[in-house]
Amino acid sequence: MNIGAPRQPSPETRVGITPEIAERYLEDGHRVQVEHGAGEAAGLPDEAFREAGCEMVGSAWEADAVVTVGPPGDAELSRMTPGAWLLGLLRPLDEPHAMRALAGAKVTAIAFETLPRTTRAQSMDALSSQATLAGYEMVLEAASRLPRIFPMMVTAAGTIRPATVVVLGCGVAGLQAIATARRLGAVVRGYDVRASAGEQVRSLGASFIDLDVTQQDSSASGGYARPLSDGDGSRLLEGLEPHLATADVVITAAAIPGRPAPTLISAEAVAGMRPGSVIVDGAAERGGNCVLTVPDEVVRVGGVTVVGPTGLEARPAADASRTFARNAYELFSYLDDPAPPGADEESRAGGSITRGGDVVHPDVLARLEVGR
Amino acid sequence: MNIGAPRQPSPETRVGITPEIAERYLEDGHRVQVEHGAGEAAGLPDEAFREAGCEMVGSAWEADAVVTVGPPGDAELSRMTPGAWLLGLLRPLDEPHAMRALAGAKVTAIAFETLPRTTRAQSMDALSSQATLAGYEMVLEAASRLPRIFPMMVTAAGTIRPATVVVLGCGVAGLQAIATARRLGAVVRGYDVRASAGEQVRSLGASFIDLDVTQQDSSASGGYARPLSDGDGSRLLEGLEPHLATADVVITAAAIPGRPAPTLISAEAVAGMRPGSVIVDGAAERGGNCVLTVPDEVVRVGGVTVVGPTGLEARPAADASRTFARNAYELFSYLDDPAPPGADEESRAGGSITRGGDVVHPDVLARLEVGR
Amino acid sequence: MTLAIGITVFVLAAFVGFEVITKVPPQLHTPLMSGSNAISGITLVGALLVAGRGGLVAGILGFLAVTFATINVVGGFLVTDRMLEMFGSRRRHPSRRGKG
Amino acid sequence: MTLAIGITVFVLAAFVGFEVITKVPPQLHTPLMSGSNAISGITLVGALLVAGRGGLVAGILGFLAVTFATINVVGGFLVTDRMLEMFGSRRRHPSRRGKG
Amino acid sequence: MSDAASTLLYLAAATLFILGLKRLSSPLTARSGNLMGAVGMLIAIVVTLLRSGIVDYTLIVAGFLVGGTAGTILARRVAMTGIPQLVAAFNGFGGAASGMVAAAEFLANGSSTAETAVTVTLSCALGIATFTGSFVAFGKLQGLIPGRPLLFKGQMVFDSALAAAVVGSGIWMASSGNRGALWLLIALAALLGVTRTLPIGGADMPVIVAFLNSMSGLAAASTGFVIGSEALIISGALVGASGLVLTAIMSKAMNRSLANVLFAAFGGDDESPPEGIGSGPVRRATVDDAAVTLAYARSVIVVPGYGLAVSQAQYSARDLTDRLAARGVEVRYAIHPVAGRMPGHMNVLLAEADVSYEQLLDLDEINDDFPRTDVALVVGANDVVNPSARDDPSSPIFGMPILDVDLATTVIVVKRSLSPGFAGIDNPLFYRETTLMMFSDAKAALEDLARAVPTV
Amino acid sequence: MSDAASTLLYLAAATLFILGLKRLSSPLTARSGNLMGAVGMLIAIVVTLLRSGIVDYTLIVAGFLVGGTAGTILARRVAMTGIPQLVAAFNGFGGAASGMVAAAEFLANGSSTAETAVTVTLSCALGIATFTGSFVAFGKLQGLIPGRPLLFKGQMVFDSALAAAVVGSGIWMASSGNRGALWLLIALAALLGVTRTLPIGGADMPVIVAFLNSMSGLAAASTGFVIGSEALIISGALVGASGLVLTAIMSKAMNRSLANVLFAAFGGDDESPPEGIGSGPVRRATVDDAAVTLAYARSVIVVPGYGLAVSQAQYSARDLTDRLAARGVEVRYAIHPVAGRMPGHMNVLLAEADVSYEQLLDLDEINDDFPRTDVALVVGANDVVNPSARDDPSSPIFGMPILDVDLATTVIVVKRSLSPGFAGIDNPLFYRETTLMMFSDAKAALEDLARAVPTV
Ligand SMILES: NC(=O)c1ccc[n+]([C@@H]2O[C@H](COP(=O)([O-])OP(=O)(O)OC[C@H]3O[C@@H](n4cnc5c(N)ncnc54)[C@H](OP(=O)(O)O)[C@@H]3O)[C@@H](O)[C@H]2O)c1
Ligand SMILES: NC(=O)c1ccc[n+]([C@@H]2O[C@H](COP(=O)([O-])OP(=O)(O)OC[C@H]3O[C@@H](n4cnc5c(N)ncnc54)[C@H](OP(=O)(O)O)[C@@H]3O)[C@@H](O)[C@H]2O)c1
Ligand SMILES: NC(=O)c1ccc[n+]([C@@H]2O[C@H](COP(=O)([O-])OP(=O)(O)OC[C@H]3O[C@@H](n4cnc5c(N)ncnc54)[C@H](O)[C@@H]3O)[C@@H](O)[C@H]2O)c1
Ligand SMILES: NC(=O)c1ccc[n+]([C@@H]2O[C@H](COP(=O)([O-])OP(=O)(O)OC[C@H]3O[C@@H](n4cnc5c(N)ncnc54)[C@H](O)[C@@H]3O)[C@@H](O)[C@H]2O)c1
Repeated sequence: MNIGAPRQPSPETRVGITPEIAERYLEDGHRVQVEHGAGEAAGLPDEAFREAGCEMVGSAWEADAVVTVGPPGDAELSRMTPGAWLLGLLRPLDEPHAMRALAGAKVTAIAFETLPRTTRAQSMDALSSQATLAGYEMVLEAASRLPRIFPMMVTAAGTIRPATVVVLGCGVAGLQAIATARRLGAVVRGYDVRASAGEQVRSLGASFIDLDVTQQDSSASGGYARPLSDGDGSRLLEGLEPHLATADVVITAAAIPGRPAPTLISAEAVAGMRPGSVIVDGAAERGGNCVLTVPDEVVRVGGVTVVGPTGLEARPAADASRTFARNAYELFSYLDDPAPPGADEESRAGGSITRGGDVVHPDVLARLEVGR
Repeated sequence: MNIGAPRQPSPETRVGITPEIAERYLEDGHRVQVEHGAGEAAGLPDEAFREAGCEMVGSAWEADAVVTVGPPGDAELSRMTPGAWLLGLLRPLDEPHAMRALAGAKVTAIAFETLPRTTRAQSMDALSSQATLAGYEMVLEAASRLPRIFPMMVTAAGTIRPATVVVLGCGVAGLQAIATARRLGAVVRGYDVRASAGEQVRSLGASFIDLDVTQQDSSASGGYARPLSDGDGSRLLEGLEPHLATADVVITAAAIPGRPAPTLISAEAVAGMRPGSVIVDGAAERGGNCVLTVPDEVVRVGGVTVVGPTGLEARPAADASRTFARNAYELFSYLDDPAPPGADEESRAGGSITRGGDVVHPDVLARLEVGR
Repeated sequence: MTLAIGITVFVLAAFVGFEVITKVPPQLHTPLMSGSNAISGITLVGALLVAGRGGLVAGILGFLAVTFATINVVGGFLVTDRMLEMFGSRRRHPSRRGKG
Repeated sequence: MTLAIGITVFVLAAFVGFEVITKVPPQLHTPLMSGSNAISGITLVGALLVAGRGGLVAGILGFLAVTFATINVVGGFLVTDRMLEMFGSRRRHPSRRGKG
Repeated sequence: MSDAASTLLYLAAATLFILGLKRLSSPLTARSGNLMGAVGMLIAIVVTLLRSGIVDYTLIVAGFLVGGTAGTILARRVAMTGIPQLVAAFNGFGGAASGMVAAAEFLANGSSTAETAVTVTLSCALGIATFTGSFVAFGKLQGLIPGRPLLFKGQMVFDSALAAAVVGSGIWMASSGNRGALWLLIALAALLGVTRTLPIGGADMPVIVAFLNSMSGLAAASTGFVIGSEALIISGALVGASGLVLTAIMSKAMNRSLANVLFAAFGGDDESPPEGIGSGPVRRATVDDAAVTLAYARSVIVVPGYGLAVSQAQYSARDLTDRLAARGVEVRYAIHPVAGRMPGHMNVLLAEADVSYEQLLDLDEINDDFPRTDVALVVGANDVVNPSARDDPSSPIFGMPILDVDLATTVIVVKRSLSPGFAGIDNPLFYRETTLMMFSDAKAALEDLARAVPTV
Repeated sequence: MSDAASTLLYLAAATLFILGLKRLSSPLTARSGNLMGAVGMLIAIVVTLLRSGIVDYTLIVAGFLVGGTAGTILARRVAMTGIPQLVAAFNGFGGAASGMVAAAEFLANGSSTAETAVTVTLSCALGIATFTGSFVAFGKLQGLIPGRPLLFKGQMVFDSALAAAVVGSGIWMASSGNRGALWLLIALAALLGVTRTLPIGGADMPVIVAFLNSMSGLAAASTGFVIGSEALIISGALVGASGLVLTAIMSKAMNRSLANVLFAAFGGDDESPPEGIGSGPVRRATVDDAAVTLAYARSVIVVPGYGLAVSQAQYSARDLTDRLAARGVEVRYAIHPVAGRMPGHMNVLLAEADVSYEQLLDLDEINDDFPRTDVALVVGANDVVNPSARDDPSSPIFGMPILDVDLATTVIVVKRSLSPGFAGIDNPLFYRETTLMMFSDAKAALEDLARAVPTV
């Protein structure tokens, strides 16, 4: 097959294929077409691709299989070949109507967002690989903004107490944030609504905030959290307040797939926080875990700084591209294999959003119904 | 005495007295006057000072002793009472002519920069306390700019190798940078020209770059390095090149008091570095350790990013103010005590720049001679 | 030798027996058992002394005793040695193996 | 008791002596030395048997032997006990001390 | 040879036995210890032959020839796996010999004194019971008799009665000097040896053989009293006592008390792992077993998993591997891409404990090395070492790459139970022949191992 | 009482001695061990008194009264610091008694056989040399004789000649039965005891007393041969052997060999710390000393310094403190503001080893606690614990705040030598009475301590 990696429009810095991964495609007998400058923002010059054996092209959207990072715009879509595969973070649940457009272009779109997160599918799990990087970057963001340092230091100029970091939502990103903050020497506390999160947080040497708002992990929800009842929601907001009041940094990364992010920090809670403290809201793109968050803006309320940076995972563009490209390669190989090991219908179907001109993913269809 | 803490002009974020330290002055029987909004940038609201017992005033320059961070402008200086003490980072060796102005105003100026760095004087050593913070911030700066992450990670999307960080100049700031980079999981190598630096670098678990350009520590130079001969200088540049070529991050913090920073990275060395790698030059204010550095600007050469941020130590404004204020308090108490323990003439005289209308510090005088 | 002295000797020897073995790595459990079993073949000394004494029955018993005790002694020491030989050869080549 | 048996007994007892002490924490070095010194006062048994035998000189020797050995035995056990008493009391109150 | 000389030479032999036993308990000196024992035995035999009192050399030579040949052949021919039962058999012969010597002495001289009567009874009872008991153990180990505990209702009562009868016949023999009593005694003791051994399970046989070895030592000592030989008294007492110590050590290594081993079948106490979904029997390892296995390995690969994180055992892991490395063992860590609960979980922990990056290898780098590795130490990992992902197409995790720890010579798995991991499925690795399970919290286990490794 | 009964009762006494010695080597059982020894002794004495063969009860009662009273008073009255010399004196009395019993037996019976001649010679020589040697040791410990090695030129030759003369007079006595020979023998032995003890330094006296104790045991055993008493043979051999083991243990604890202790003064080997500017004598601690001191403390404060960083001993430090905490010791870390070579140096390291922040206290928080602390463990710190900064206005670091470790009950300092720290000045802390110096690399020392702590 002919596999294409288009150049992503700014501010996206990642690229769907790296030279290293291109070699794998080539070994498997495919051709790889990369748009000029596609890897530039990730520190991957055209020569590197050329050396690996890729064709450098003006547009890569015409390929049989296109590996993109974000969803294509209308112009790009129009260039695609009907029947071609489109692999990427296509935001199928957030922008279901755009999926209609993909179906219209008769491309077979497969979105990473809707792949089942089974043990078997982990190597294709771009959500995890990117969330990991986002978790790390959230801590750097917080550390740069905090008018204090993270570690404890006993010095001749007095003892500097370690910063206290509270992480809300301990999924993949949250756990990595915990690990990174602890590395920098902060005292870290974590909270998540899932029952198994406590053990996971403690397994990183951090302490867990035990509130009685807890959900048993159910395989029905695929390991994800479910929305809370209103009662639980407000109990949670209240229960967290004292912990936020003693924090220097709050990092949030709570999400429920296909829904707006749960609210965990009220305006009152922010008012109760220490002057100088910082909130980094990792859920800004999906509405934010803090009510005051404005995506990509710095909000100052009292002495508290609230930031909601988006595209955090794209900051370490080289590592992000490397892991994303690897996930895409694994997904492609799986789809390309007539009988992949351990395949079941669920896994094979999970990621497919459109096929043969129709939107086929039930969740996307359900959203389109509602929206109508 | 009446002790004043003026508000510092932007971009300075620090303040010379914190509420915590104000209490100590008050306990010792002094009065403390703080300018409105002096602590704002450091997250210290006026109320906090008021609670501690300070007087909030429109101008604090009239006090008997003024604790400033940076040197005063002419307007401020004109407000000062003749005979009053002025304590701060006054840059006496970098701006000797400004010292003349201080002498003209008949203030008794004591600069942290020229205090002897004896074991006994460590609690007044603001250079150390601020350099520590700068070292930490340099790593955050580098980590945010690097298109990679620092730690090693074995994940389902491939193995991410740890970043390699090279630290040049392992004084107070450099050592702290080493410690911080190691905490974040990087592989760290350090180099310094002083012979005792090797053991110190290794005592932080990092490895030392052994080049045969070494100076025996001599008490004559007060534990500081001396300028290198031209021959040694170019041997050093060459010896470092291969280490820079394999680095993802280079952090420099080499300095020689009262002189321009030594050059450690040539343009060729930068050209030989990996695309995507980052140089954080901590000596930008004094000319930079890298020839390409432009203070406070981001220079991109090939794939390499060179930054020379100034005022790094002021970023964690709260901790910087806290430690600076403590240093200033210790210095003040020492000067205020007719017979401080362990005092000798050297220590008492070391910091004094001007007294009774004259510039008295020999090094400053020497520079003024040269400049004339 | 009086009975009392015999008991004295017995008690002292038992003390030695209790103290002499303290910490044995598991891989030596069987060899140690086998070796000490061979030592308990000391009864051969007794068998040598009684062999041929008394009547026919005692005679047969004596012969059997010598035979059995000899099996115990000879077989015991030999088999112990065989076990330990393997172990020794293992320790004698502690050279690291390359990766290839 | 023949000499040979005596030697047998001696050797076995010596073995026991060698094995019975293995690892002694330093704070017990002195008590252990003192306690075993008291045991070496067993020579008192010999002194009891010879006291009063032979002539005047032997008699005096015997008396002195009883006296000396008794000092060794009585004093030895008592002073050992005194040392160990202190030690015991230390261990009996391992309660933590408050900060105040 | 004078009596004094022979006594001293016997003492020399006994001294060699003592030193030999001491050396036998350390791996480095064991072989020389065995040799010392053999030399001691040679001295004892030669001294005896040179002494006055030997009656019939022909008989002796014949016995030597038959016994020596049989012993040599058996010892040479036996397969390594057959050694435990052979030791049991040898021990049985020794016990029988002691009993027979005492019996022959009794037949030749009668029981002149109460003393002899008691000692003859003891020798015969202990010797013959050892004989039959050892052969039952032999049968069980050889598979001739079923390994499971064999017992009948009321056996406890029956055995007690039998023991009483043995004592009774001894008293009868002593009081009457009746030879019939001797034969009765022997028969009863033989029966008792059988009934006391049958109820003990096959897995416990090594402990029982050690115990019977101690008994045969005591039989020899007792025979020493019968024929007035210090050599027998000393050596017998030595073996009797050291054998008991060894028995205790061995049953402790199985986490059992000796009483528990001897009477377990009656009490119904049995060995099941802590709760879990386990689908088969496992081989359990004690700390000492695992420590020896690790300490004497050439190469060890540590495979950490989520359990290591849960118990925060990273520091203990490093401590253990440092100590192994200090012994010259090549130690590396194999990091599976999805070990733990977040990407890079193991890296964070091991970096915290400052395990050097050179020691950390990912799946691709290390997987080919397992077949050439002596020990894979799996600490709190489960799914990432589950061979069904590789071998069983019906498994829900089929197709996931795994670390092939099962190809290592020995696998030691540290976890608290047989519970499954994240994927919720059973792990066939745990039931393999070459896998040793160490049920324990990871941190506690690694600390114990770190303590034990320098001492083995 | 029959001979058999008395033999068995003596055996019981010996058994109590054995068990007593065993218990004496563990802190928890030591006191009961001593009691068992005393009971054994009582049995032996009563049995002897009840036996036939006692000649003169009056003499015995008189001896009991005098000896018992003296022993009781001495044992009760002695100050704790005087115990070592008292033990030496007691031991001397025991040795003398053995020698005298043998002499009396010789005087009463003559040396009937070669055996008795040999044993009498041994008893007298060992017993009397022990007597005089012990009293020299007593004198040195009590300060009556200078503690330093006292010796004259050619003493080695003189001593050898003396020893030969002792043997010679023994042979003379044996061959002639001459009483004069006995007195000569005694005189020579007495002299030998003195000349062999004087050259040994005061610090080594405890080892010498232990050695003399072993000698007096052998004297008792030898006397046992003279008068044909198994009780003496067993107990004497027991004390002789265990005393030797104890002597070896004690000299090892001083990092010396026994030979080194006995002959050091001749060889000129002496104990100086590794190179450094040391201005006085220090008290050195072995691993065991330090481990016991830590393990039995209630509260320990660890003071890390640059040396800990240099040897990267942070993990070992945490390991040690974990084990101490596991024993119930309260452990904290005191961080001096300028410990190490950069601000926060110790924090970085201890955080790396995950020492919890609660355990880390800064100077202001902890300095008042030192007077209430049992042990301050100073690891590679120097300037920050230098009392001259507080006490000596002429010191270049006078006025710098320090951690007042010198106020703790005991200070253990781990460093490689007496070299100074960053400030380049000597540290009076090292030469204090309550300071134990452990000269070693920090990491090695802490690892050794962590290994030793659980075993004491
Ligand atoms: N890495 C990721 O990003 C990620 C994210 C989500 C899920 N996962 C999944 O997590 C799994 C990871 O595999 P894994 O082998 O690391 O872990 P695992 O399969 O979950 O097994 C962990 C084992 O550790 C044992 N354990 C728990 N606590 C312990 C303790 N204190 N001491 C000793 N053992 C303890 C448990 O057994 P006992 O209870 O018997 O002790 C358990 O079987 C994979 O299935 C992976 O797909 C990974
Ligand atoms: N913290 C800061 O910011 C800073 C910066 C610059 C200077 N300083 C100065 O540094 C000093 C710090 O005091 P400190 O007590 O931490 O250190 P120190 O006074 O420098 O003493 C360190 C001691 O550690 C011992 N040592 C070195 N390597 C060792 C090893 N491998 N194992 C065991 N011991 C080892 C050395 O003695 P041996 O050689 O005998 O082993 C040395 O005496 C102060 O004088 C301070 O003023 C501090
Ligand atoms: N099967 C696999 O191999 C695999 C792979 C990746 C992730 N996972 C698991 O999937 C789960 C979710 O991962 P994710 O990070 O992608 O999830 P996510 O991004 O959807 O959500 C992030 C976190 O927010 C939490 N959250 C939701 N509502 C909350 C509330 N009201 N308060 C507090 N926290 C709330 C969730 O519990 C989740 O932990 C995790 O358990 C993760 O371990 C499994
Ligand atoms: N006495 C004290 O208590 C005390 C307090 C603080 C600092 N110090 C010591 O003072 C020294 C200097 O500290 P600083 O950080 O303020 O120094 P600095 O800022 O003047 O210089 C920073 C570092 O640059 C190094 N350097 C200079 N020229 C170089 C070259 N050509 N190549 C490589 N490196 C070069 C210096 O050696 C120094 O380590 C350090 O040794 C420090 O430990 C002592």
